[in-house]
Amino acid sequence: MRSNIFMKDRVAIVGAGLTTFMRRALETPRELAWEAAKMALDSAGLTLKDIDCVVIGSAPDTFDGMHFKGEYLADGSGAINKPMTRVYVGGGTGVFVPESAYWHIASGVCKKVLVIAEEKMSPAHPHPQYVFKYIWDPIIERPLGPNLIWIFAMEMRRYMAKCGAKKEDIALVSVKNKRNALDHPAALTAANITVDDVLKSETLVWPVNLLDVSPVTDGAAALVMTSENVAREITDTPVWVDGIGFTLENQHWYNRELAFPRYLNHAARMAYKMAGIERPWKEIDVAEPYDPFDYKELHHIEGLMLARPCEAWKLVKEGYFNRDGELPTSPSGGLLGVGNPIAAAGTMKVAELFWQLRYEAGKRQVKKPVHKAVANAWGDLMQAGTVIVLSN
Amino acid sequence: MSYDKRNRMEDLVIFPGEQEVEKYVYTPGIHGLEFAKGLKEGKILGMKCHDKIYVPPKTFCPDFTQGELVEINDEWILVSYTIVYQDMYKNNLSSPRIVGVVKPKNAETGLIHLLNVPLDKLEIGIKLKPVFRPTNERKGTINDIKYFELS
Amino acid sequence: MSSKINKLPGIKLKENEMYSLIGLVEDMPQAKYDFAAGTTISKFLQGLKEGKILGRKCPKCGRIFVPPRSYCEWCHVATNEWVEVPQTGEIHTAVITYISTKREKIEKPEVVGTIKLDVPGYRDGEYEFAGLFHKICVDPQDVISGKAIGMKVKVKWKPKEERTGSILDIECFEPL
Amino acid sequence: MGVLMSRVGIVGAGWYGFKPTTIDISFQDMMFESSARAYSSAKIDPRYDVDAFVDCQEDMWEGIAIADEFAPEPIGGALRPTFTVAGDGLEGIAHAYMLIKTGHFNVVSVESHGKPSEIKTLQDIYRFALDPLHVRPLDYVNPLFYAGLDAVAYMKRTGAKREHLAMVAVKNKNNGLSNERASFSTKLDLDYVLSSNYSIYPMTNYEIAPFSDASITFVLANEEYAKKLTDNPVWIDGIGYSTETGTGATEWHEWGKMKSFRNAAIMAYKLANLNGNPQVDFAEVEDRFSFMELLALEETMLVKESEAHKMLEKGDFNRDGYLPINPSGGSLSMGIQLEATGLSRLLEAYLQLTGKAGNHQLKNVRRGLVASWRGVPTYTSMVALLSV
Repeated sequence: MRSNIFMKDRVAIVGAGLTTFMRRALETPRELAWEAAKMALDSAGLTLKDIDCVVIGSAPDTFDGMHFKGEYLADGSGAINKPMTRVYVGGGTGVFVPESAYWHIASGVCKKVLVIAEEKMSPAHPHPQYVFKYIWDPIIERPLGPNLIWIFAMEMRRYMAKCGAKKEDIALVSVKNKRNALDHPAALTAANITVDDVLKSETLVWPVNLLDVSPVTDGAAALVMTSENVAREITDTPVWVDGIGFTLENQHWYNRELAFPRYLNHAARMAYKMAGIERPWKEIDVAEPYDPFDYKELHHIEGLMLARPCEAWKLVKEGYFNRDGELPTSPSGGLLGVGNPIAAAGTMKVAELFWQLRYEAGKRQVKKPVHKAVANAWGDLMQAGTVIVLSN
Repeated sequence: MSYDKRNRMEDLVIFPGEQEVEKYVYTPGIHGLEFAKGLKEGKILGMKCHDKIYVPPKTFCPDFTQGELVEINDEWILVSYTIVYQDMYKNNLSSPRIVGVVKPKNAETGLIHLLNVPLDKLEIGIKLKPVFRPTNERKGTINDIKYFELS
Repeated sequence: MSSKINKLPGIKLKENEMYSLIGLVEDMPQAKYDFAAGTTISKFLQGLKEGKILGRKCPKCGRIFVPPRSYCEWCHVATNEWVEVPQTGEIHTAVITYISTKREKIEKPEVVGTIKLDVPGYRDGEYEFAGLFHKICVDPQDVISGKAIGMKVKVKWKPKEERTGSILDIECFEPL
Repeated sequence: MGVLMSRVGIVGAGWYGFKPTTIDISFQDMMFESSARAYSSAKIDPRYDVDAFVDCQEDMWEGIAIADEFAPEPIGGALRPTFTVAGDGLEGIAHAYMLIKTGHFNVVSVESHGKPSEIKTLQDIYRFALDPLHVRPLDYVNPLFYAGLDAVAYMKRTGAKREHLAMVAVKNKNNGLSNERASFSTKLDLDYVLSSNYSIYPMTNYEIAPFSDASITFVLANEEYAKKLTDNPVWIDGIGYSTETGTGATEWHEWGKMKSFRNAAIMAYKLANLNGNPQVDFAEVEDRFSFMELLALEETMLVKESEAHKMLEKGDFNRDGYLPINPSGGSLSMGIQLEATGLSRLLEAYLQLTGKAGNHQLKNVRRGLVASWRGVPTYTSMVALLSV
């Protein structure tokens, strides 16, 4: 990869939309996509006629129970008679969809792109977690009867062992995010809880308790992205995409050190390089690290180089990542507080940064002035790192 | 791999697998719920978008505005048809299925459904009517309509 | 949004409300597969049946991969040599599971984790290593106290007559 | 000026398989085989020279809930910028095209594979793609009925007869006899087709493409690198893809037409600065159902509306005709490789344009068109315009 010195047209986000995050929605998946898309278009002051390309993101087809899920969502995503594509990097998809929209626009092929992320996890019975059995290698791993939470617990245990963090230190992230989510209108699991509540909740796979984990969720999120010229016409406050980064690690996750997310670090370096950021820990004002589990936010803060390896858990204790702290993380409430409709959750994070950078986040607006922001998502078997850097 | 592939069948393992859950539960959606209620009552609902009518109602119009529900009382026209003689594994079906696209005369779109029409009468443009199952057998799904037949 | 909008679209349902919806469709199409293991994994499974753990060596970087691959993911060249590797190693990470695949409570908690095998070809402290993901027969208390992390373990095989050429031919890893 | 104006070229291709079954090799190994051949033909080392890797696959075809996990290792993309497009390989080519056009990426590889022989319940997997509320519950048995509905409406609209559909099968099955990738080619007379039973009216089994296993990899580069890497790059003058409607609203489809082909073609021609018929020397177009070849030719504006069957009758689409169509034998001869099907057509076009098509090489071809559909029950199509 090289920096493109010829690039004249920047890429902007000009609108965002979100459905409520729910345990069970009446809406079909395509209706959820439509609701979010409609809101995003309205917020940008555009209609569907203005859109020339559509990028869809959604995680496993086995949640919604639809083969060809991208094709299924097409009409709800406004893709009728338009170029439509679905990109897919597991849980990392949510942040990856706007990244893909970036190259649709930066290449000059499209001018106005509708970005849709949707997930309906409730159709799968008896429990959506059952679906995760099929993400494992069918020959070497599936016969052991794994549950998705195993792999997270293993990573968390390794992080604890290597970095000296305790369960109660990590639980602080869950407390912070669920509290932040109280101000979010889409939130599913917002609450005022204590570290003790986390430690006393049901132990699923030690060291992971129920309140360490984000919930099963139905929901959708959408963005409208345009080229610089179009953005200048539409709005006075576009949010710019300064850099994108994405990496896929090898599939053999058990052949790797689990304490540090190398997959994310490589993606972050790619995005920072494109954005011209040399010292992310100083230059980034607000971040939305991916937090399906509480330790995962710490892990990702370190991968994004917003804290030194093994130091994020110490900074949480000091309130460094609170909304009024030095470097607010997950001011939205994150996946732990707002909910985790896999792909839609990542796009929700990008939408949150969009609102933060326009000072439109209302009660959720962070205290400090904001100029540069970063969001990331993770996916697959500890493999996919997707990073987007935004500025106002 | 590459240069040392094996060709003795006993050296090669085939490992069975699946990607199933116990079941999927699909909610009918916003307009879908009303459509389902209508079917149970022996009615077919459509959606009016500006001046055009779409069947079945799909909550939003192609231009993303929200449609309005209307009851369809038109006669139905056959838009296209086919006859399925075999399954995908090329086994002959004991009874071939006639599948058609049927739309109300004044609507833009219509339903995909089974037809009960003699083969020699089968032609694009013929007039059809829905045949509902008896009230006590209706569940609010597309199968509440048994098939379409000549009107 | 966001300061302007407080109500977002979306109609929530409770579980019983969902099941009583008119027009609800329940369905499960069959999704069954026959995965071809290919030469490399077939031979690995055959090795397990014989009580051996087989690795495959990259001619370019010298890493020995367990489980074996046909190609080196770091050099993109075909691996060229079968190596029987030691059946000992250390626990990289371990956890205690109280739930099954379907998220039901299980009676007796199990310990699972990843094992870094004593395989040559890797630098000390390298990010990558050869190893397996499996069950571990240690006291759950050792997982909580941290004693288990880094503990030396060896393979505990199933009795020979019960082995079928599967990853389950290894019963678990047990302390050395 | 610089990179944005730079063309995008194909600098290498590799394939493996094209057999009805491949039980000797896992899908990952098959991916490695095809990518190793592609990188070798482009004379590059993927670990150093490729800036991004695109993989095209769908979970339900693979039997793995996040098949993306298995993408990076076999194609050389581990710990590198790699991602999956849940779509046909040609959509992956479109992504690569756009990545290169941003100026940030010099060399991008695209892999797609299909291993339908591993799917025990293919009919059910197809059924799984249908709208669960309004279509899936019906007792139609074979989800390919969608193609029958379009075929009947197409014939009514254009006046094409059943014999014309059979002629497509005869041409393509015979063309395949000189193509090493055409496992399903056969010497075929029109009578054999006309005298066999319908499978899905109005088509017999000769006219419905079977399935085969394959992996195909392409290496794309910007103009500067393409010229450095090879003496005979194939330029992608334009690429387009379009979706007519969602599988949750197939009722909105216009029966007997394929607007997605038309819109994809318009997009591709626009990127190539062309308006209307691109005047190609040959084309590899969709033919998984025989009528689709005629429909695709009309919708991509290569021939006039309702003219395709007349030209076919005159022999215009034969290998020695005025506009050779599917010289490879198409999907009717090579089979459907699930998401790799679009790339199987692109591969043939690439080989023809570089003069490497062997026994079935066409003479003096400088410009070709590829058009492919994602298959039942979707209404998504892709078009690529190539030249040397």
